[in-house]
Amino acid sequence: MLAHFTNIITVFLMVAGLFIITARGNLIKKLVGLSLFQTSVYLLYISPGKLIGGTAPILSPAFTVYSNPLPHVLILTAIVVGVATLALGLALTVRIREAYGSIEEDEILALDHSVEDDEARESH
Amino acid sequence: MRDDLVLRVVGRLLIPAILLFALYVQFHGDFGPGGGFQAGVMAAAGIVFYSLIHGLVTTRRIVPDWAVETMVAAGVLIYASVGLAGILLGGHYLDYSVLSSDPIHGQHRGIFWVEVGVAVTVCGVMLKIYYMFASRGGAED
Amino acid sequence: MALAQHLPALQVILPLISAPLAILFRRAGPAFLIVTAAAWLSFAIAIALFLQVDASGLISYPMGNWQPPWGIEYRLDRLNSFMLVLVSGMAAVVLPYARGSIEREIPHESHYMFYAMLGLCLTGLLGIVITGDAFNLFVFLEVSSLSTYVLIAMGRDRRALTAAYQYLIMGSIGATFIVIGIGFLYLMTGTLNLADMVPRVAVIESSRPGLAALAFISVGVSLKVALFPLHQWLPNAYTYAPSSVSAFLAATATKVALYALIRFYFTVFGDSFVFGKLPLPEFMLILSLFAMLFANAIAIFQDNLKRLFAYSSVGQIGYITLGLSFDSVHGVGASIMHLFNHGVAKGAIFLLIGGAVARMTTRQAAPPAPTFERIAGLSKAMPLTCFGVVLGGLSLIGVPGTAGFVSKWYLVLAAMEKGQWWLVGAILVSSLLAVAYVWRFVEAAYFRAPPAGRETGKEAPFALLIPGWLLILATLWFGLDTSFTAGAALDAAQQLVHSGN
Amino acid sequence: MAVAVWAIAFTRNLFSVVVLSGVYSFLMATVLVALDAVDVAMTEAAVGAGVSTVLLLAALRLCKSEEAKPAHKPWLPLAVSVSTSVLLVYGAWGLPDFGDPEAPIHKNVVPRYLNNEVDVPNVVTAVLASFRAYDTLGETVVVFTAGAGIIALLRRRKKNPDNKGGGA
Repeated sequence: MLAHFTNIITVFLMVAGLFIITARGNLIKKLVGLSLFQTSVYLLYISPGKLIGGTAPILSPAFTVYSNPLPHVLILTAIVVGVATLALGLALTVRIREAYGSIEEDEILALDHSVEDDEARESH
Repeated sequence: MRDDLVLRVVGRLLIPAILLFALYVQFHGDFGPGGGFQAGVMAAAGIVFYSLIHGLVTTRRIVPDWAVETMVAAGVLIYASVGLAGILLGGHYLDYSVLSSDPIHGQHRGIFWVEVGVAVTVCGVMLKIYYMFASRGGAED
Repeated sequence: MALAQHLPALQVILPLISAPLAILFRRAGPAFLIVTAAAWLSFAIAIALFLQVDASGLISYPMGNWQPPWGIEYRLDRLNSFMLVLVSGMAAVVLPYARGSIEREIPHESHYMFYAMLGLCLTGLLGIVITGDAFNLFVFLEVSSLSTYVLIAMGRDRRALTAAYQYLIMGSIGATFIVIGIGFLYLMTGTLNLADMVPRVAVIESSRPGLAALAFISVGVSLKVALFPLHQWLPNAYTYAPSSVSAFLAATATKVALYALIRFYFTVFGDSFVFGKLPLPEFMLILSLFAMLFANAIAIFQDNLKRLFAYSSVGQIGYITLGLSFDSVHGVGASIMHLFNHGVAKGAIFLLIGGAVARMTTRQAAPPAPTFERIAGLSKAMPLTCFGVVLGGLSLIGVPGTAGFVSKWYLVLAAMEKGQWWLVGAILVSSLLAVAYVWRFVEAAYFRAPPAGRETGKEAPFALLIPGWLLILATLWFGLDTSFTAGAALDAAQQLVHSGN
Repeated sequence: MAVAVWAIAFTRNLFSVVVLSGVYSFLMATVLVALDAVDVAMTEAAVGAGVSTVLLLAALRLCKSEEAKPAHKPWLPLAVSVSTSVLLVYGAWGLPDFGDPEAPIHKNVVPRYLNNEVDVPNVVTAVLASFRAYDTLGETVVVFTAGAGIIALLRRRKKNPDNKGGGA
């Protein structure tokens, strides 16, 4: 049962994250969804690295079995990349909010369309 | 909030502790969990905490923007030049073993400097982001 | 001396170092000099590496002297040494152009940031191309993506911000899909080195995780490639980005993603599996046809010139994936050739349009959108610019004498080898669509009267005209002398197709 | 953890969403400790619960904190996420068993890391900073890119320092 437990969580997190990104129109909410989606990957990498009876990969004469350190290294990098993306996305959101006065996707699209109509009228 | 005595005293006590702990995490990374990234975040957190108590303006006077931007760039440069040192001393890029006559010692030296590079950039970026977000959107903080 | 041995590392490290240096100086002038110098050096290194691979075959460079698969390896073969030339060459041409072009697009105090970001973007793209390690590929993919988002958002129009945001979301989903795919591969093989994966993947590729890995990587990379139904981020991003960025991205970013697709399909999974045992070629063929026909058709109805050529890019990507789906030396060779030829031609067109826009911009206002109304009768004011765009357009159509013809010729050849005559027809139809949108430009620029209000403009500034024309001349050159492009692409295809697993 | 995620998806007050995602990160960190990934857990706690939360709150302060009602039915997003999950389940069920010492990831590459060639007891640090140091260089560059990018995006125009934006 435990064998598949982490897999179930991974799948659930991933789907929830993806759903939030695609279904929600709020720009900040989308970014929260994006980081959920990215965290699901952490479990996918790390849980298979666990060995029953193993310990954290810090060498010591007291232990002989260690869990796999390589996924840890990769996920450390992935976490950093994730937060970098989040920070950049938030900065963009702030700029969008200043330029449009809104962070709802639908409202922004509506504003863009009205601008495009204006442009078309101007040039005719 | 800035004039709250309790906060000031707690801050006086805590901020050095946070910075000290950041250094510990930085240099103890060889033996326990931790390393440059975590240390950088912690050091930045300490300074952010300071600015919450003493205000952004004071903090920006102590840790000015140009210094932060320099940190952002310097960390990457430290890291990349450790790699170049490997080439100059006759090894491959990022080969630490040639950094010292004893390969193991060279490895330690390389890891040390690389972690320093990571910490400097991370701390700089975190601070810079904080400044950017905090100074935007009006005078209150 | 031994420096030659370290060229693979320096290829990426020089632009990487140039970015923080540019920020340390905090001024536009030194930043420009440093990043441009790095890009030119990197171009020189790319040519040197290309010749080296040509002469002596595979180059492997172990980072930190940790032999693969324990450390990260840089690995150069015919395919990626060719790609390095394209990417670094484009950067070398675009950077001098950017100096003149961002003057009116970006506030002066942000110029040094712009150069740093361009340097980082170049670093990321080169890093993706040269690496032989799956996870390292992801890391550099993120370096290039993050810098690209910023570069796009630097456009003056506020829609640049939403375009960048949209790209950030789509791009991050794509990157995460790629990580999931690489994760499955890693869990099944225990290694991250691509070359080390090859024999191990051959054993597990038909297993469920193997297939899932293939699917995740395909979707993730396709998002980055802007393969037809996943292309929504591209038109806005190209339209609202600063001119130099549009040109650089159009010429390199999607091309590098396509390179990653080729690398995973042909090297890691092996084409006999991907195209032989799965219904993927049929699927890819259909998507390619949709891209070629629909995106090109949509392009005809665009009013903004930049957007028109952005849709045309989506269509041209269709040719490239079409060539891949044939899984033959000529088909894959045509794809690789078209990567290069289309990159050069499209880069040239965006550079020239950017020059025209710069001339139409007054100092205060945001740059006007290059709509057909605004460019009416432009040929009188800017004959060189317009003639250049027409020549680039001819290459998009595939007229003999231009580079576009050469790659299309091999594509048709590959289709005929397969006996798929109707595909030849489809290629012809989509070329006719290209004729239509290029004609729209010709009609507006040459045969319409200029709008009444426009002050009699001059030719685009020479600093902007020369880089664009340099690429146009390259397009013509590679249309006549095919020894470099066709030679390298066919050799690379030979290495990839049916390479024995 | 599932509850937190569920709540994030359906809460419309963005402030609670941010707090919930902080809670979620802490829970994630606990799971990671249980899986022996102490370094990762430490980072996730610092980044997920710390940095991300602060960033999100800072951004919220500059934007409004209430989310509008979704305007259209979420059928397409649902379809996309469900098909992704199907694919993921399909792949995940063929993976080696949980904790299986014979799995390829324990047999290839990794044994050499555990030999302690560079004499650093924390193997994660050894791999991160030496064997795969180049990845970490890339990671630092990613952080640098994000930092520089934010400077480029949020720098105030020098001409009107008091303008809070809003005018396009």
